[in-house]
Amino acid sequence: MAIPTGHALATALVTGLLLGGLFTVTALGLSLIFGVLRLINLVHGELIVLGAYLSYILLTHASIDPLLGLLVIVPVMFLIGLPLQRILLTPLMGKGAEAPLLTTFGLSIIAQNLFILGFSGDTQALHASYANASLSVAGIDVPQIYAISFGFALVLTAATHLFLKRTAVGCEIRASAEDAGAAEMLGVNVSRVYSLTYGLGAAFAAIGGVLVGLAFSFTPTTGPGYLLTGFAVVVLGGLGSLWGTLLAGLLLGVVESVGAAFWGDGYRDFIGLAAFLIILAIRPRGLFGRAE
Amino acid sequence: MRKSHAIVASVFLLALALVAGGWTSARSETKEIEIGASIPLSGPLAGFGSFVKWGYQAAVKDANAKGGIMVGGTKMKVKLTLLDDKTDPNTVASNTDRLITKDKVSALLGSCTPSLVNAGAVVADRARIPLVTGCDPLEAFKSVKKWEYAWDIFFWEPDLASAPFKTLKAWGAATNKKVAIMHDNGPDGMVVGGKLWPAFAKQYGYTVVYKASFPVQATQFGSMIQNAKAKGAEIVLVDAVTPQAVAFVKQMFAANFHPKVLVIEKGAEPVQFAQALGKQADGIIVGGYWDASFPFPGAAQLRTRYEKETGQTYSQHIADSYAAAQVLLDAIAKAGSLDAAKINDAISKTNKTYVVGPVKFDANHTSRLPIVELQWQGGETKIVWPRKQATGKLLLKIG
Amino acid sequence: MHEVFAATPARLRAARLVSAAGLVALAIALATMPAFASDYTLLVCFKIFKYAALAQAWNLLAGYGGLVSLGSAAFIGIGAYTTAKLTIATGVPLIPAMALGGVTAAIFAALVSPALFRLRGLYFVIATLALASAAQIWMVNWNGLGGASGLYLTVSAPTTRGVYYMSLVIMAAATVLVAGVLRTRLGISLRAVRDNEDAAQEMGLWPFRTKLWAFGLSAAVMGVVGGLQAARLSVIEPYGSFSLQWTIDIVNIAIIGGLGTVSGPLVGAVFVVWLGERLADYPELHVAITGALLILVIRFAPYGLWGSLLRLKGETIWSRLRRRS
Amino acid sequence: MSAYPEPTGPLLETAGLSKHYGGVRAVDELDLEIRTGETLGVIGPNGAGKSTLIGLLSGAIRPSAGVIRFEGEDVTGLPSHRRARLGIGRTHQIPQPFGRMSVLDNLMLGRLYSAGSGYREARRESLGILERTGLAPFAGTLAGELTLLRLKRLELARALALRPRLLLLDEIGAGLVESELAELIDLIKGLRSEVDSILVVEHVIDLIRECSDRVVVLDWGKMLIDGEPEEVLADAKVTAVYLGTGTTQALAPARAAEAASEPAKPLLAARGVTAAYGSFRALHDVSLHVYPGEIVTLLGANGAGKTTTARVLSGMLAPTGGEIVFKGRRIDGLRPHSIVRLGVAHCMEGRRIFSDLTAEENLTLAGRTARSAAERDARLTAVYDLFPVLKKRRGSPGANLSGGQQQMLALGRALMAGPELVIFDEISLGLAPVVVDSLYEALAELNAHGVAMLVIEQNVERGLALADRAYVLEKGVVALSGRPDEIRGDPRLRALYVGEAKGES
Repeated sequence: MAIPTGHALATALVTGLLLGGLFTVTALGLSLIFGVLRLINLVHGELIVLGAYLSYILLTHASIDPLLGLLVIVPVMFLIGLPLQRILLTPLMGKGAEAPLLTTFGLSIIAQNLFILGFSGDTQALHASYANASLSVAGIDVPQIYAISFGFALVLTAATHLFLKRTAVGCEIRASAEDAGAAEMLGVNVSRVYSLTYGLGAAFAAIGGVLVGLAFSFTPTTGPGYLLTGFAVVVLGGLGSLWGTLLAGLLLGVVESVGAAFWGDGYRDFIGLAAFLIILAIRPRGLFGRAE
Repeated sequence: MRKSHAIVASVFLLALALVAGGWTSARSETKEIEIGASIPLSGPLAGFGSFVKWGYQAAVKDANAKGGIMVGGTKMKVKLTLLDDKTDPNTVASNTDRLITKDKVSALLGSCTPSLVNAGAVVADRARIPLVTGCDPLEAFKSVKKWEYAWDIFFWEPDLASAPFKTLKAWGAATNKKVAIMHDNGPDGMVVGGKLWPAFAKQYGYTVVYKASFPVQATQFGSMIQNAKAKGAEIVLVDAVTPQAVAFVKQMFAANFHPKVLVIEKGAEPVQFAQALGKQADGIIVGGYWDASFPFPGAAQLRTRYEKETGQTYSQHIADSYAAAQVLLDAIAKAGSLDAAKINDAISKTNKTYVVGPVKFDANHTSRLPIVELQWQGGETKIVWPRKQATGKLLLKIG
Repeated sequence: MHEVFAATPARLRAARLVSAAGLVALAIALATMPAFASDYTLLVCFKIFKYAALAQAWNLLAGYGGLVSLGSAAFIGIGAYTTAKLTIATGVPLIPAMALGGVTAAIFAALVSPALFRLRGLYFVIATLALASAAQIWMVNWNGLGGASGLYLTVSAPTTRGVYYMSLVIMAAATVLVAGVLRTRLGISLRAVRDNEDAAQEMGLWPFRTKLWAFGLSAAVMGVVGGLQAARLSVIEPYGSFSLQWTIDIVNIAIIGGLGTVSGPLVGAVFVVWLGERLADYPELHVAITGALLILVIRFAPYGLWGSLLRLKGETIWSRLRRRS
Repeated sequence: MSAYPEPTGPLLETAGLSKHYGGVRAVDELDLEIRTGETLGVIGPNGAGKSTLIGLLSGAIRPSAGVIRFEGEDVTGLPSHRRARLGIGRTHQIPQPFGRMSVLDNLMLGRLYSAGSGYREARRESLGILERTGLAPFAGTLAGELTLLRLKRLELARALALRPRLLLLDEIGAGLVESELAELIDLIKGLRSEVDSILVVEHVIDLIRECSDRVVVLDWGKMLIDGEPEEVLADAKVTAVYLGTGTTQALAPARAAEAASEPAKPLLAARGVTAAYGSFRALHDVSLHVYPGEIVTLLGANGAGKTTTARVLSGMLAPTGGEIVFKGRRIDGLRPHSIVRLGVAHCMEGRRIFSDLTAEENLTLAGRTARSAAERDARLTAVYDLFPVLKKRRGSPGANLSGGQQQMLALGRALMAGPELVIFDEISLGLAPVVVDSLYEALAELNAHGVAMLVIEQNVERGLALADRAYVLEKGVVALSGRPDEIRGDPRLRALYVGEAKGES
């Protein structure tokens, strides 16, 4: 373990915070689905990767800028998510937590295999001017793309919050999340709400995927890694608590980066997971989760 | 419960019988030379797998095109069985078991990367079935055990590790001689980055100002890059697989760190690396053991053939896999028999120049491939060392 | 469905007879198999036994205890490394080393359980997954046990027959263990906690203790299997020993076979391994096919292939009994 | 009574025992003592805190304040398994079986732990208990497959398996037929020899009268009366608490009169409806009609099938037989959200307010069925006019509303659907009489605007006072039906509620 310099520490803090934004974005969809459908969506990682591949296709074949491409990708992923939930998961609702869980698990296995068939096992990355550029703030250099991701995290969280709080559909979603039976009783078509939510989750995953593709790189098997980080964020944030997800994401980013500054990047993920397990052991419902 | 025991007892018995019957009957009695390999067709290393697969198949095709191989007076076609090991060493082992016991292969070809190759080689060595492989750096291969039936054709880590310094020396490159070393802690990474680079740096009069290691799944290198930058290193030596290599470079530039020399072993070699980074790949150096421009028989043709058949850009892994398969097939031909011991003996006597260069095994069952230093220039690699082979000049600028 | 048979002594006696006969036949067949079966068959059986034992252990946890854990890889890895290190460093013979591997895994389970058992349902599932990958990352980075390069076992690897018999014994032991546990206080407590933890506590059992036993026992079995695997491979490193692939295979087998029955995991192992061997010739697709199969089973045979079958039988016999009473 | 041994000092006592849920005080400063050798009956209306009390004593619920002493020893901090081992056994009002275990194994647990018997021994003893509780034939059955009544038996058997010193019985008598009830009473009396003390929470007054040495009446989590069974049951306050006599009957006669001329075509008609939970048949061949603008009340003891009827009519539970027609259209088999769109709203038992949503959001959500925004706003203002307090608290989350306000909100939600028929399920549950009065005035007002209603009430008088017609359910079958005055006079009605106690009140 090495004691880092003040500057290094400051850098670690800032980068960590911004990186946390990326974590949040990759976790948001998971959180939404977890909160409303009470479902651990094990295929989330593959949805992220799929988003990245779609953007890659747009970029290489139509040279559409990845962020611009989101305008196409988000709706597309939404439309992919809808039937996925309706056809495969709806029949399993109310059959305990395991059945849908394992179904999504099976889906992720299939998806990974198909990615390899479709895109080969090669490493891909999305490049754009801002992907590798740096941003200097007070002598601290941080990746621009991290800053962009951070922005996305704030905007998406706020937007989702408003959507849930201000719109009629959002109201239906919150109602279904709390008491599906009662909601149905008041004329809410809960199964529609569910597939809608799942579609949203998929769309968010895609956004995360594009950012990941820009910031790092991706292969057909990149998904599970982000799934796990996503879990950590969602659970720390507390079941279905939107702001909790944001805060937890940022927290995780900072903890990992600062930890890495001390013990080296090798232990980055370990530190993250360890922190996750410890916090969970102390607060079984996550940092911001209220008891059910 | 007890009743269900009874039921299951019978079912289990039935199933096993079926299993046994089903498989023992599956033995092939045809007049073919059975060889096989377990390679990563899914999982993180599927990228390598696709090249290795092509290399092995190409060599077998060639042999069969010539009507097969003379064994015991009759020409026999070669049958190659490939199994997917999901990039999981446990699966490599059980696949190898399967190839040996079910497909009754006379010889085996290796997987890719030390952890996978070694897992299979151990099984083959134990079963006394010859296995020829590439894609496993010699030290990593030797360190496992004293091999009897496993053979490795690849580069020798010290060659790779010393190449950057030799290159700089050869071009008289002017740097502040401050070196930062960052390597993954995979078997080969530990050897090249962990042991050899520091040693050679010393030997060639460089000072290592920073050294760090990271796991193979890591995606963020921020703090390492910051340190290297802070220590004012002009020469950065990295050993990482492609996904990390790409992420590493992005983060390096994003952190505004532009050293004079950037060497990324392993990861910077395949063309996808350059595709993923575009112009920013320019100037990045990587050690290579093969390039289509090598003065060896069939080198250029192999490249064009690969790119014609697959429509993708080649990687050096097509060469060592192709050569490994050729070495094996030649040995079988020389042995003129399918007897494992005879084939193994023939392999040991291999002494011929293949598409990767001269192959001759030493006491450790390893044959060393010459290393060249490649530099990405305008989307393709140029040989910058040894100078007599050079196809381009060394650039001291990254991105 | 055994409860059904408990109702009529006559049936019970009959059942005992049949089962005894069946088990004896099975035992003889398995014991003598190496005499007539090919090496390949033996190795496939090794695979089947190995996974059957693992699935059996997982079944005790998830099927009877309702503790769905995705952390199996950690315990297998720990078993593997303990066995390896012991044989290399202290020259302990293989078998005791494997046993100690199991013990170490159980101890590890005991150490983490206070934290884990505070979590219920989904939280528990995720925490176990995180635990496993944390363990792997640690082993990769920490050079105390060879880091990512791993270890090479000096002890001579067991022969094909060797692993066949060892795995057979382990599977038999695991099965007997689970079947036995179900007849003890622990077995009942476990199922009670699964069905209704709070009510169980009001019946005077302390859920934590019950879960701990199940967790420890299953960890021990997994540890022993890990040890055997290490011996078989001779080279172990974190990516293989702590591979998520273990967890995936175990879950597949247990679910496809059927949770909450002693027979399910065995049948599941036979079926999945058999399928794997059949599909091995189509390397490009076999992973996807397994996934699709999993989805189909969950959808159409919620109690697993074997579980659903048993259930069917159970229902009919049960309804007959009901009519009589 | 005198046949029993004279009760001595307290086996268990509570001091200042309280449990608060948010604002609601389920149990409030309760000082209770259970003497050794006695059987203590606890009665009180729903929501009086009876089940909470049992939860507190068994350790399932942590108290907000107060102490619990068992044999003079403070057990307040002990987890439930420790208390069970000390000899406190309980049953649950809603059975909590180990569903995927055999009935026998359900009992084994208790023997193995608190009694510490060996396995075989435990098995024998458990079978013995099954014999006595009449569950022997089902020893091998999966508990999950038992009918509700047998599950209640299992609850008792399982508690006995602990060989408890103190037995806490939570409404095990509900929904039993006379013969079964007599059986149960004998069983409980028989237990006195082996159990030190018994606490019986019951609605079935016969059981209380027969079994208990002392009766305590709870209301609002406080002790109302404490004394000899006969005198307590004779007490006017008790009858009031149960039958709600003395409440306004102003509009009853008027309505009865106008109800004489019934329009020919029913708004809602259920014919021969049967429904089941698993293998338990909850409704059997139930037929009822509601005519336009009519108020029909549905009465019956706990577990008689009132709520099930409501669930079936509103589509939450698919009937297993019969047909349901609303405005000439079959609605059985439709999903709730489509039924509500047709004009049948259901104000569910237990309010089911969305605690995250504000009061107004709760309402507007329900108003989604409106064809236009204008229509929705009109309904909203209507609801606000009906319950001005809701308008005041429109912005605050459902969780922060008082019980009464929540119930108003639940009513309002039902109305937001713009229904022609509303099903009200136990809207007076756990509410202060004054609040209930105001709610009922609201109902009357609504009806004046032509909304037909099916009102489920456990408070008979309230129900009858409001209604044009009434149906009385007994064990899933319509036992009585007719005009309120007819019903009110019918002796069978009181028999259903307070058994033979009718004489006194």
